[in-house]
Amino acid sequence: MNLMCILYSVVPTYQPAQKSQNKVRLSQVKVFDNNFKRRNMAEEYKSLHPIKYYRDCLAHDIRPDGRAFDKFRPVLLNIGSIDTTDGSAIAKVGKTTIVCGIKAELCKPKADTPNQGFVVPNLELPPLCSPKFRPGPPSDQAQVLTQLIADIIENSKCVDPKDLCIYPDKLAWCLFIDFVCLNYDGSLIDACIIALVGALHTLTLPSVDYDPSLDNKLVNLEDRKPIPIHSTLISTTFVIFDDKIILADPTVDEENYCTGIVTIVLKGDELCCVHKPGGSPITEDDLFDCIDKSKLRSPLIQNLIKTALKQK
Amino acid sequence: MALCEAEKTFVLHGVEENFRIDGREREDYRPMELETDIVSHAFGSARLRLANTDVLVAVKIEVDTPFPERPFEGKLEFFVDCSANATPDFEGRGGEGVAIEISNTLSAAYSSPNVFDLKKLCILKGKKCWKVYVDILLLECGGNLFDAVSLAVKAALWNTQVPLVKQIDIDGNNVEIKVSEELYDCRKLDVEKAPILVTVCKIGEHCIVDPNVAEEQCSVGSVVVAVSEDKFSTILQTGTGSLHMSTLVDCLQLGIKVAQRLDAALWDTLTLECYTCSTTEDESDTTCLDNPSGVVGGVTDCDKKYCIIVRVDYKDPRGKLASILRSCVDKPTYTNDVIEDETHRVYYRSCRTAKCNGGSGRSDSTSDDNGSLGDKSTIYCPGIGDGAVAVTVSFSILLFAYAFVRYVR
Amino acid sequence: MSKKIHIRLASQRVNTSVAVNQRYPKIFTPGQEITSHNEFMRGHGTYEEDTVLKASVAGVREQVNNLISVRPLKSRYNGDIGDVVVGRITEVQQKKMENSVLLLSSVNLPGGELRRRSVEDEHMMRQFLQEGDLISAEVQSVYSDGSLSLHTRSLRYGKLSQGVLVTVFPSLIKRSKTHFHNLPVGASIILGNNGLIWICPTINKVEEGVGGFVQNLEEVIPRQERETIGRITKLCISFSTE
Amino acid sequence: MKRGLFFNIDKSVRLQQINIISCVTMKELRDEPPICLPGQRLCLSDKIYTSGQGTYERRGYIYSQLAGYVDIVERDGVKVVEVHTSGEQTVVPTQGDIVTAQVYIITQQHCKCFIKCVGDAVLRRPFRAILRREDIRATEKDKADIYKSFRPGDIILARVLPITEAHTYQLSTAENELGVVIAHSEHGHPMVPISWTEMQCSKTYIKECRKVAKVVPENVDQETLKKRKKSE
Amino acid sequence: MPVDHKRINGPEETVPYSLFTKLNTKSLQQQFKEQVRDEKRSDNRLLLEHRKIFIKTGLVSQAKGSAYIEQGKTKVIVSVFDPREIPNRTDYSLKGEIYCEFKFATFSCTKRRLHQQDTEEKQYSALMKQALDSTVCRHEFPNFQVDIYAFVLHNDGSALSAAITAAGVALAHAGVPMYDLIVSATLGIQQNIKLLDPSVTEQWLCEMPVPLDGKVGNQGVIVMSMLQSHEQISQFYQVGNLSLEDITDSIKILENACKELIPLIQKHLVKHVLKTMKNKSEDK
Repeated sequence: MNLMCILYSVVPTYQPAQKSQNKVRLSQVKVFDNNFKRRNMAEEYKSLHPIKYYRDCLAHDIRPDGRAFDKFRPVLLNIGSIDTTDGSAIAKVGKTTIVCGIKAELCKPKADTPNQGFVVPNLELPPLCSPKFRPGPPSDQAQVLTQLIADIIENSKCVDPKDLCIYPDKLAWCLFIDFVCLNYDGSLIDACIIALVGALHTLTLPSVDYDPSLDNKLVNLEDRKPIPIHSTLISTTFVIFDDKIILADPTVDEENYCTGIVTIVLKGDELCCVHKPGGSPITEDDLFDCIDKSKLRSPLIQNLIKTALKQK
Repeated sequence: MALCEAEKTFVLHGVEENFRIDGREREDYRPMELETDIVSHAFGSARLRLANTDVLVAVKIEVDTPFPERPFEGKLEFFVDCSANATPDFEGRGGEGVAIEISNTLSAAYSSPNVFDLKKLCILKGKKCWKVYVDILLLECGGNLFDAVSLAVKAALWNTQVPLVKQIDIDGNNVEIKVSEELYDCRKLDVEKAPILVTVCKIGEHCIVDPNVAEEQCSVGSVVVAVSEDKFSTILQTGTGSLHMSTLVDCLQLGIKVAQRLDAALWDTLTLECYTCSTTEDESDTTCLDNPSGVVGGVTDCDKKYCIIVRVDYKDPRGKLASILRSCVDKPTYTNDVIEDETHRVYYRSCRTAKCNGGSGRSDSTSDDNGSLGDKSTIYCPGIGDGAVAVTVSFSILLFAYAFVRYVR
Repeated sequence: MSKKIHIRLASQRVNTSVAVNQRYPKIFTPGQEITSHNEFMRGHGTYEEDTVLKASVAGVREQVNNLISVRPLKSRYNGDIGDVVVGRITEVQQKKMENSVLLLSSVNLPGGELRRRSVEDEHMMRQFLQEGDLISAEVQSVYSDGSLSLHTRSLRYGKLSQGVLVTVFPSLIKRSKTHFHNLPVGASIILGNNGLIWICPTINKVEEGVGGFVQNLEEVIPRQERETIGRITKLCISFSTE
Repeated sequence: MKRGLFFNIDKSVRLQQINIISCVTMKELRDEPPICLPGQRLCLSDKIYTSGQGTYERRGYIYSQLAGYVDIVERDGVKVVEVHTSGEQTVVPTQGDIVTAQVYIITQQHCKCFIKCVGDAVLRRPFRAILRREDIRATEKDKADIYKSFRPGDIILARVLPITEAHTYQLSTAENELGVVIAHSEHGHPMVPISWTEMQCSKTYIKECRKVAKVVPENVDQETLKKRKKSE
Repeated sequence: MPVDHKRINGPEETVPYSLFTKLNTKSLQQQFKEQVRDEKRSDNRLLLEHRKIFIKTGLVSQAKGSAYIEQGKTKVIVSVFDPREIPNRTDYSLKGEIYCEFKFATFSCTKRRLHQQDTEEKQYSALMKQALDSTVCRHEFPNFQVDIYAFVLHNDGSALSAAITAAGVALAHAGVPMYDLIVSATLGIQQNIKLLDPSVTEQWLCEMPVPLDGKVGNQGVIVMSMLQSHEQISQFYQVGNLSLEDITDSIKILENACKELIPLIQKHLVKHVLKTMKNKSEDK
């Protein structure tokens, strides 16, 4: 299956209303400084005074990429295109691209949880995806996000480690869920969670005949079964700009210049996780407003996942 | 060290002239010096000096489990350590790139089973195998690292003694191995086909081999070839330049030709030519005693360390030959000795140079001449031995000596 | 013959000593007693312990009247005013060019201002000299930390053109009246006091080739001269390591 | 620099049959600029055509370095063949370029800046640069004072001096058209220039000292600046 | 091995399940025969036929230039960034540097790979650098380095070639001055059978001697990168056991393969240029 053909030629299943005339020409942004009337002035202005540039834009009730404050970017999902994995998906939220690949290996369960397998998620932010990352060990951001995803998976119980046990105390599956960011343009968690759900739905594991007396394992590659998935997670990110304006589904620049960030993860209709790592405070009303907005978005994403699965 | 444009031009014109700055022709190597078996606690070792390039290789062997996907094979691993003493560039992590490049190239060169058969290192399928660690220490860099390292590695592997396995105990999943305790109960690794690396360096329009540091800087690009017998086991382009297709083929041709010469030279040095024959008093043919070079098939390329003579004479009649044996061994019973019993006198003679066991055996003339071993002061004048250059040396000395003041008067 | 590759065993090494006579001077090692007479004065390379004069470096004893000093066999180059040095540029800076006199121990001796005339000159510096270029120069002054200030004001000094550089121990070069020699065998040699020896084709006096900052890259040096240069290079190496 | 240009390419290339893909004429250029790709042979290099920006010369021909379009500029009777990228160009500041920089640290002797734009090209990654006290003004250099010329946060136009050290660029504002273009007063309000040494806050009307750039009329841009420098 | 505290680690010892499948009793010869039968390969290609290539630029909007390549099932993404200061370097260098990093995704191969670069990936990075060093006009950005990152999402053979080709396109997309376009191709050799652009199984089978018709002979894999209009080879890497004739033949085959790839790359880049020019004129 040609992965990018799907990513690019098929009309995305979920596309928020957005017309091209909505797009702000950079040159329309009003610039106060007379000295700056050169060809690339808007771009230069953006590079020199990014925060002011944003304020000027937002004062006109529009975001630099032409979206209204509460509009989401189009989401694309492609599943099962990497056949060296046991389950894989590629999710795009606007330009943010996340590849999720799941590889299953066999291992011995931990002594204190003999009937549980392992789920090992890791998010990789390679230097490829953005100029702000350097080669070497994972950045702080990657570590924080990895832990957040691990917590979300564990708390939501979308995969039950008990389902991954083959023979108590002897043999279990270990799912290595690796996320790789290919393009970092904000709302990373949203894209990760969509990719995760997509990949989990395509995940199949071969059946294993285990003989505990001899410690013999025999894997039947032909007999592959999906694992039970207990819930569908949807995550939505908002940023708070200048302590008052709330922007949905931020781009990387909006994330950089904002004063606070909130990520809301829903499990169906239930609230699963709210992640707000410091920054400017958010009022209760605003928070509920955000949750409502994510609730509205949730069925659309679920639909997208279903359509993607059907297409496969 | 960066060269200036003028120096580069000088080197370049020299290559075009087929008279390099140290007097060599394009296909000439600088003389080398090899020492084997110099690290006592290693299983095999070698040290090679090529002008100012100095490489020490030690081989260590351990018992290991084979890779699950290759149950029949042992393991071979190369590790290169770039000492900061070798060149100031290696300070800190400066040598890392070079180290990885050399070790990767060696692994690739030794990867084909036609070149080095890892199956011979297997002890028990899927359970036990030998793991050979080849540790390469760069002591000094004087150009042409790849070639020097590959020669030293081959010599060290040739020198390596793999202990013999006496007994294998299998108990369920546990396997225990007993290694022969006898120190000299070993086998050698089969390294006859082990690859030799040759760096062919392109300077201007010509290709040269064995570049020194200055020449390496002038090169637009070079090709490292690993040659085993008449086949390439690895080819790697290095340097920052690109090569035309025909140049690449030229380089390969030159590389394979030189590599075969180099391999032959190394083999000549490693192996020891000894007379091998024997005769007893009952035999009428005394060629072995009087003229060992006359014996048909009486000279062997030994891969042992010593040529020996064991001569047994009667005490009565005094000096009458009972038997004589010319041969080669790794460890002579007596290096140089005369042992007497009631009836016989036995002469043991051993030596380490080619065809040195040709004497009568009575005198000590075959003794090992390694008195200069401890003297490390000899240096190489690159290209010395090339007739054209050496002839007029004495003439220039006179003109020139006044320029120096030697404290050692 | 030349196509043959020579690999020899270390055990077959022969010592080729060119020394004409075998008379060696007495070499003192650090800590060795030189004299116990206390009428002598303590010079460089010596120290006094229990009224006994001992050597602090490995070298030969030198005596001037009552002053005893030990001259080390090998030592770092210590510059003196008026020394001729050959050096390689390691760094070009705005106001000065660092001239590292590369010793075997690879110690960088930052040299001082070579010249400074105008602001334009500063900016053009890189066009005269680049990293890696070889120059010959004279030591102008020595700073207290031992670093040298060089100058190239004479036409004899300047950027070096085609030739070969040989590095020997600085102590092997004797200070003499002239360090520039045109050898009758058809080559020129500059004996830098810092142990760097430059060997090049005969310099034509009329041209004043070395002076200034021009290099002739087009000129092809004929085989004959190359051979001569090759021989001298080897001689230098063999003399220095004997 | 030119000499070492092809040092890394093997010289023994056999001359191929001459095959000039787009022997461009001025006429063609006006309608639709021809597109070219890296390594594409553009035309012969001779007295009429010389290699310009985005191209290189090799064995008597001019080749393109970039994927973009060909532009021929006539300068002093010589037609300079240039290639411009269609997208953003990858540039690093070189000697003589006019750059836009932001001041971030000032000391007695120099101020440190980030170069944000080179000519018209906006950089994604800023480069570090340094502006020394003696390079602020063209005349009376000794009277210049960093504190009276720049403040952190100011946006300045400056010219790149010859590069002498590996990691930092040296800038100069010793021209009338160079100096502060955007500045904010201590209270954070934008300021407007009132003379070549002073700016005034648009809200509080407090005057502050700056080395102000002479306002260039809108239609005079980089090109003229460059030309002027050349004629000097 | 030290524990990686910056990632979430699974249990200490895990094994891929593929080791416990029903024993693969097929001999190498049989496996090879399955791949190549009557001059046809398992995916119906001819021996010297390249797989279909799909290229897309601009996928990584955060990077200066980027290219995504699909060569059969092999999927590689490459991004190029603006020149930046060379870390840990203080001396002046006339030429800029190229920094290449080649990485396989942990899930890109049959066997799971680690997050850290292993020796193979380091070797491939070095080969990529070798290929691109002579392609980029490095004198245009002295004292700076251009970062090039290649990431393999799915490895189905010839990943290094795909990465080098993609890197060439990404560099052109980034507007980095180059002497020429660069393309790369891989050739697998098993005795007298030469396989262009091998899949991962074919590549694996060419890396060891397979007895065919009862004899063992030459085998190897060659990766070659070319600058087309100057007919220069900028990178050449071979492993295995091959004679000089094999290699000269292979060079010719690879040269032709590279020549066939060039129009494809050119077409794509021209399209890209036209598109951006159109966008630009609209903006004005």
